[in-house]
Amino acid sequence: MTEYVLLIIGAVLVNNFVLTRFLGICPFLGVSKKLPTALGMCGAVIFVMTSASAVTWALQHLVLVPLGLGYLQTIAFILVIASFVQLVDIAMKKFAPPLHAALGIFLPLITTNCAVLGVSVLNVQLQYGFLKAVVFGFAASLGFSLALLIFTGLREKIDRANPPKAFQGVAIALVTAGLLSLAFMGFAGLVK
Amino acid sequence: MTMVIQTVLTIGGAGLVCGGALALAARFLAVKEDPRVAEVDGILPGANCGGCGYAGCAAYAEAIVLEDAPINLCAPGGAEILSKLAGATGQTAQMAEHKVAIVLCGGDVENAPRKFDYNGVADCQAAHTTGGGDKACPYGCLGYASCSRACPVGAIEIVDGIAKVHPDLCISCGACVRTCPRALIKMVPYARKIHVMCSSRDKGPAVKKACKVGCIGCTICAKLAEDEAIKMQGFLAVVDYDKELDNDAVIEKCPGKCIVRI
Amino acid sequence: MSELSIVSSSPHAHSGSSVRRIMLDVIIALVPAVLVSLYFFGWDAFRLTTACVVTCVAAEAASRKWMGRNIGIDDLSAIITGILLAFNLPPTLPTWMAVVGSVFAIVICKQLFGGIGYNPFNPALAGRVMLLISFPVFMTRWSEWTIPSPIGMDAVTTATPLGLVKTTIGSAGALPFDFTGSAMLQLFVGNQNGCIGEVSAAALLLGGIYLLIRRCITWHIPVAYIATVAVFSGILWIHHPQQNLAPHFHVLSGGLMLGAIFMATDMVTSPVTKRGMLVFGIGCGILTMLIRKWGGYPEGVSFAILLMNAVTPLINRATRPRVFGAPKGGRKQS
Amino acid sequence: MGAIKAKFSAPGGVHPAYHKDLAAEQPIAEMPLPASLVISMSQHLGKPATPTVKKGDTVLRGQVIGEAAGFISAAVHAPTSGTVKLVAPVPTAAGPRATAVTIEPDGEDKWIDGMAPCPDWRQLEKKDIVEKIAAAGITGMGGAGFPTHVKVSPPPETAIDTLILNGAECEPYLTADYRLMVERAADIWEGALIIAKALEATNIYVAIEDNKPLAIAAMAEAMPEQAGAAHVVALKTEYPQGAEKQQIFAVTGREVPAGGLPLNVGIVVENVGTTLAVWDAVVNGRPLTERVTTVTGGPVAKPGNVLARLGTSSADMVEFCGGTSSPVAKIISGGPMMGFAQADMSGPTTKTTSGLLLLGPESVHAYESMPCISCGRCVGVCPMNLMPNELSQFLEAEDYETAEAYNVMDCIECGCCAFECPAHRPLVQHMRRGKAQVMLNRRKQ
Amino acid sequence: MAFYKELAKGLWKENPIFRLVLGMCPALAVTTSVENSLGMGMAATFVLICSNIVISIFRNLIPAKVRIPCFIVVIATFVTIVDLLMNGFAHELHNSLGLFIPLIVVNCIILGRAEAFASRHPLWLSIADGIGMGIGFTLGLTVLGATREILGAGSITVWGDLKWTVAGYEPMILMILAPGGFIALGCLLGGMNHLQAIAAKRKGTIFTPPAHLDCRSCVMCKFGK
Amino acid sequence: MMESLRLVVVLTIICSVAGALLAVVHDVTADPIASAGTKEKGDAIMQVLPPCDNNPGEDLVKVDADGTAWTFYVARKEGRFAGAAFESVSAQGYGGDIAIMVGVNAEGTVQGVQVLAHKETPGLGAWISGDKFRGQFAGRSIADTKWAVTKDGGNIDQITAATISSRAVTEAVKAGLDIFTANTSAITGN
Repeated sequence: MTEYVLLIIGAVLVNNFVLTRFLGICPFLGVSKKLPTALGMCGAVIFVMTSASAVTWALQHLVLVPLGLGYLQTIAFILVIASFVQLVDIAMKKFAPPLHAALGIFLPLITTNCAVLGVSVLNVQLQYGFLKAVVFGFAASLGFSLALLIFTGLREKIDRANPPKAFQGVAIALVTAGLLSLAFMGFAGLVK
Repeated sequence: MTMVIQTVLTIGGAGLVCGGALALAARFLAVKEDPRVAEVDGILPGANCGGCGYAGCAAYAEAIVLEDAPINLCAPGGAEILSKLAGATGQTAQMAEHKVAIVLCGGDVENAPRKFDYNGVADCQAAHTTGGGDKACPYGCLGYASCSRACPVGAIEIVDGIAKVHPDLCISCGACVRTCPRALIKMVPYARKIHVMCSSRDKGPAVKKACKVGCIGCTICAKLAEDEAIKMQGFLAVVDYDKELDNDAVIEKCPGKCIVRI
Repeated sequence: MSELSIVSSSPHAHSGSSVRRIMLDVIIALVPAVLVSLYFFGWDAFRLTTACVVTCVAAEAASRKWMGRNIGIDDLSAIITGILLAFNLPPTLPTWMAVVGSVFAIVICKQLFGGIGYNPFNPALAGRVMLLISFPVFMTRWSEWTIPSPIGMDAVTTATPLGLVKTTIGSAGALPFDFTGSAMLQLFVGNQNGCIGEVSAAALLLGGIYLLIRRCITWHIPVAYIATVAVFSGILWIHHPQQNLAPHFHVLSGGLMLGAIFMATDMVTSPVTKRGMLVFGIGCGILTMLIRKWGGYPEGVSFAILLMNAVTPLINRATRPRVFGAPKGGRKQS
Repeated sequence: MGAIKAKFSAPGGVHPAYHKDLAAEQPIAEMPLPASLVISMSQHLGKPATPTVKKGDTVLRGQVIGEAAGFISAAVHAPTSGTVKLVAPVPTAAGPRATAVTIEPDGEDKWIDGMAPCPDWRQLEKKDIVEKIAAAGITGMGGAGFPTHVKVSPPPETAIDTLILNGAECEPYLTADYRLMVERAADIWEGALIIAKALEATNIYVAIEDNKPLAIAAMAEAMPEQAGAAHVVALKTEYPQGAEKQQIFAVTGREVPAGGLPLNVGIVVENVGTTLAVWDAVVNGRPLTERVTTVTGGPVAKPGNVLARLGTSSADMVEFCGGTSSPVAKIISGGPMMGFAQADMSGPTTKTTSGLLLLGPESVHAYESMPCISCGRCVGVCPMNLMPNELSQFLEAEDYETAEAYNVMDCIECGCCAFECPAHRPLVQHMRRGKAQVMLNRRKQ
Repeated sequence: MAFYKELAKGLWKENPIFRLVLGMCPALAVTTSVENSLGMGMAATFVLICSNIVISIFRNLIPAKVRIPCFIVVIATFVTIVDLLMNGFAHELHNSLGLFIPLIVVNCIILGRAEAFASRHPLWLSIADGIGMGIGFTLGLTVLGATREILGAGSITVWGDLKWTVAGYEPMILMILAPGGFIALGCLLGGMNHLQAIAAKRKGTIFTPPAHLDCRSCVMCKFGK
Repeated sequence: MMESLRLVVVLTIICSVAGALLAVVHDVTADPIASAGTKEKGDAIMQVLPPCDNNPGEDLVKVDADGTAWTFYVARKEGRFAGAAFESVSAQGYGGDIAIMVGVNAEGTVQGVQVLAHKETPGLGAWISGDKFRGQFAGRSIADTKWAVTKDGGNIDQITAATISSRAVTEAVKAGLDIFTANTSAITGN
């Protein structure tokens, strides 16, 4: 139990996917303009990263490893993740329209987000078992969501700020993300 | 060799499964969107300036495809986008006449006195509703740069207390026209260079009191201009931009010095 | 009338408060702590404080000039940033590092966002954390403590009490501290090692009271912050007195007083509603203890406040007051 | 009979310097007819009246010169007899231009044969009272100028049980209502009974800030015996106790729903001046042609409370009060918290001109506004519990949707936020602009 | 001529990092040293050129509907090839780039160029575009990497032992840590914007800094559509 | 329907071709990758061991201690035991696990220490890879050294401001040495 708690704390706070691992920067910068949008994105990311962890773990350990085809990891993962998300998108539209209305537009956006592929590859690199892989996927997406929500709050403030012309837009957003990352350094050492 | 075969089978199989699954799933889901909308949207420049009168480029794209809206409304896109749109929609269209915005007021700090010291939000709308605006002339440009801020391309600059549009930078989106609380900004053909730089509808004496370069309604220019290219609207001379006007006499003879060539 | 009358929107009366006056009050409130730092650290305190203040003001002026804005250093906020940054530095720090920290604080954390009011993070804290991460060796090198320490630190005189805890727990057993009244009194007046401005709880409290009287701060953030730390550490202490410090020790040591009174209450980066302030203070307290107890750094105040700065917009959003006349319980949501 | 203390207290509020001593002890003085009167057709909230006279017409006092132009509108009457000199737009106190009729008095001040006096108003039907009020062109005289006949004829399904007479006069400097209460307490009470009859209200409260003991005493003294449910309520002295919603809460503990009206909680609030005008109209049959205005401020030589004809220019009133004795930096129609600054002293008195305030350079604050430093003081003092800091920033960024979601429309423009703001931000102006823009956007949809 | 034009645009006019603001993840993650930046840049350039070539050649054979999945497969193939080659022949570098080699697959630049350029232009121009964009990307990474390494480690490592150290400099470790990445990129971007604004002013045009990532050339979300 | 079929077919073909290509590349790079991996460890082993004439990477002695398997790479010179290297991991690092390779000579004193993998803070804990810190282990034996950092009263000089990393390495070295000492006979083969 402690192991999993530490895993979650580690992935959410200490090695935050966005702020220390630099995964998923594009949606982090792109979908942080308005809180409701960011919330939808968080839901979609949590769902996709958790289930992608499960799916790719199965792919790796039930197909690729037994066949000795570990080097096909990248291509197989990306194909399967992309198709999986697409299928979920289609199925959700059909069977759960309200859910699709809330999360649907974000699903294709994160199909091939590097955080999703990243968590799958990391699961393999860190040699996690199935449950650990799924928990890690979930925790990583929680970390992403936490960073995204905090950043969205900041972004709404910064969008009303008055930076010099050259720093308007992405530049000041990056500096803010840097300061946020600086604050997150405080969690260093929280989990060994 | 076994390795190669295994690899091909695995990845090929993955492709087959994924492709098959997607194809099957796609069959459940009839594509509702008109693909042409996406295509047209892709052609449009994505500036979302609203100059076409629709809420952003996507809305305009939808209007073009579904409502047969004219394709020549995108001013920022220019001829290049127009030809692409023509190719995509099969419509043939001429570019709408190139129009640019102009601020019809010449009452800069030199010429138009203020009636009080305004202390508040530096915004024309706010100034206009606080004591009626600090300019003595109730029609003149307040110079608080609301239009300049509204301009998506930074083509408006405040010079000596009044707004000036750079005609070459203007993309004729009309954002400034909608913003000006005193309705001073007009879209005029780029080719027309002579303007009456005043919008005051007051009578001569009142104008004179409020501004040194106001139109006092003397009608001299209206008489001089051929083809009624300048008409009187009440006490204000107004250029009819549909007509050719290239007559330096109107500029020289204007007693208010409010007709200029830009 | 020869001159034009002034027209502005209502109201035409004003309470007379001004940003400059608030900043001046904060500076006045910092004076006791400055004096204490000069007493305990002497030349080093003077050197660092001067370096930080001068650099901050100069950096503010220079960056504003570069951006083509009015210089605007007369709001005095850069001076406060300088003093607070200096307060968060160890006395042995080379001057040039203090200068680097000040430039970072003012230019990157403040002026890039547009200057006063727009910075999402407390500049002094961000500058301090930047230095801590960039130059960890220098930022954790404390001066040789000359005045005999009454709190059982004689064995290792070059560490802060909290730093000592970090390195002691896990290797030794019980903590080498004395929690008796007289030792606590020493801690209270500031006879301990640490950053130059954080040592004396007494001087900081004095400043805090002045700020409260002048209405520059409200009690919510400091009280919530300190109480949370006390409760959190109290629970740990009761649970495991051998492995944990007593709550009053936690409250009096490290940068907690400085943080709770002067840094967490920074208006620009803390919530505006009373409820939000309480949430902010409690959050700071929990994070501080989390980092002090389990984190890699001995002291967590700076990080805790920075992290809460980051969530301040969200807190503001979540604690919007109920509009007068709106149905009770439910807020009108956006 | 004494006053009862207010039980509740609305959120927020500030304590500006009151400066009421300048004019408080000056009895109401009637002003002689000026040389010219400019009567605006837009002296009330709602549609401006339609002028019914033209240049050259001769008019009698009390003659209708502007007809109500719709349901929410009010008639305008000639304040004296004379000749119409001009019908043309002039700037109003708030800024925008509106049609005004200029009358040159003939000096005879002859009344028209209009409404009949009706001392025996108790015999009147509800609707007759409303008709008389409408015919007299009475509007709220506290500042907003809402047509009174609309207020006293609530929709039939709304039961009104309480009438509150607003005598708080929380605006600094102003003493007109105070003088009225001290000098005309009995008439005000009678006016209140007339309105209460029209409303079928059973309770009448007179709400007065506790820094006006004389007014409280006078109103308590004159309290009618027969109305068992009449009370004088002493409010805590705090701005804005005179704001309708806040006053209702302070007096009765009822909260007017956001975006709603007092009648939603069964209450109507009337200014004491309005009440007196109702008495004058119903009992004496005289339309609203004059009002009491406080002329005050440092530069005014002899500050006082002036009974002036509608249309009297500020300059004339200041002249009547001895002119100015020191430089004037700001001319304000109304009080310092919610009044409108004027470019010059040409502006005419209207039904809503509760004061004319001149400020010298020493008390005028022309500051450069700074960025918001999020001190939160505006949030603390906002009587509507809004967040002016956030709102002003949304509005600066022209984000009207978010501003609307943050309830900008509930702002009552009382000015507490801007009064407190250490960064000297023009918060009220932002709100005003925001409200206008939101209304505009709503109308577009 | 067209060849050079396509080649040159990636360097500055459409520099992927500073103008299009694409490929942020590797730009932040691997730029802790010049060596890593160069390695990442070259790996990405290789994939970019190869995928541009293949896609340009087969652009008329791939049905429009499945083009995105096909592009991804092609790109993933070349990424795997780079991964394998680097693992075998530049093991150290492979170790330090780690996770970010497989992640080249989802780098917007590559798929973006495939979709926006290679699938619409002949082979020759596509190669030019690939080279230009690749070098532009490498350049961007290297500038960022050099900044961070000099400030954060006081050295410049080009390859293995080919390394210069700034003597007597106390490095700001922050710069090679995560926050330093964000801050350095933000400041560099701001600096570049400033230069461009000056250049634009000289030419009499207007420069607006990128307000968001240039999603227009990223077509990830069109997968399967 | 045709459209869908085409989708499936094209995707399958492309995948197959890609697969074939990859298989070939993999075939070509398999050996270099494998040798690069072993070489890394092999280099570390050789660096911490005294000169020898066998291949320690293949001369393994496995020892089981408290359920943990330790592998000792034995170096021999002219057939005689010259030293042994072992990999030791500490979970007490600041950023996570620290893996080190320790070499012991025939006398049982430390020959050398190499850091294989760590996630310590660059510029701080990362200095455990530096010669200055690693170098001080050489020549120490289990008996003549107090195996703790100076701050804890031991003989190992910690890296300034990185006590935790230093402590972790020290503990890892000691843990391995303990195992080595306890199993000397099995490892040396005497």
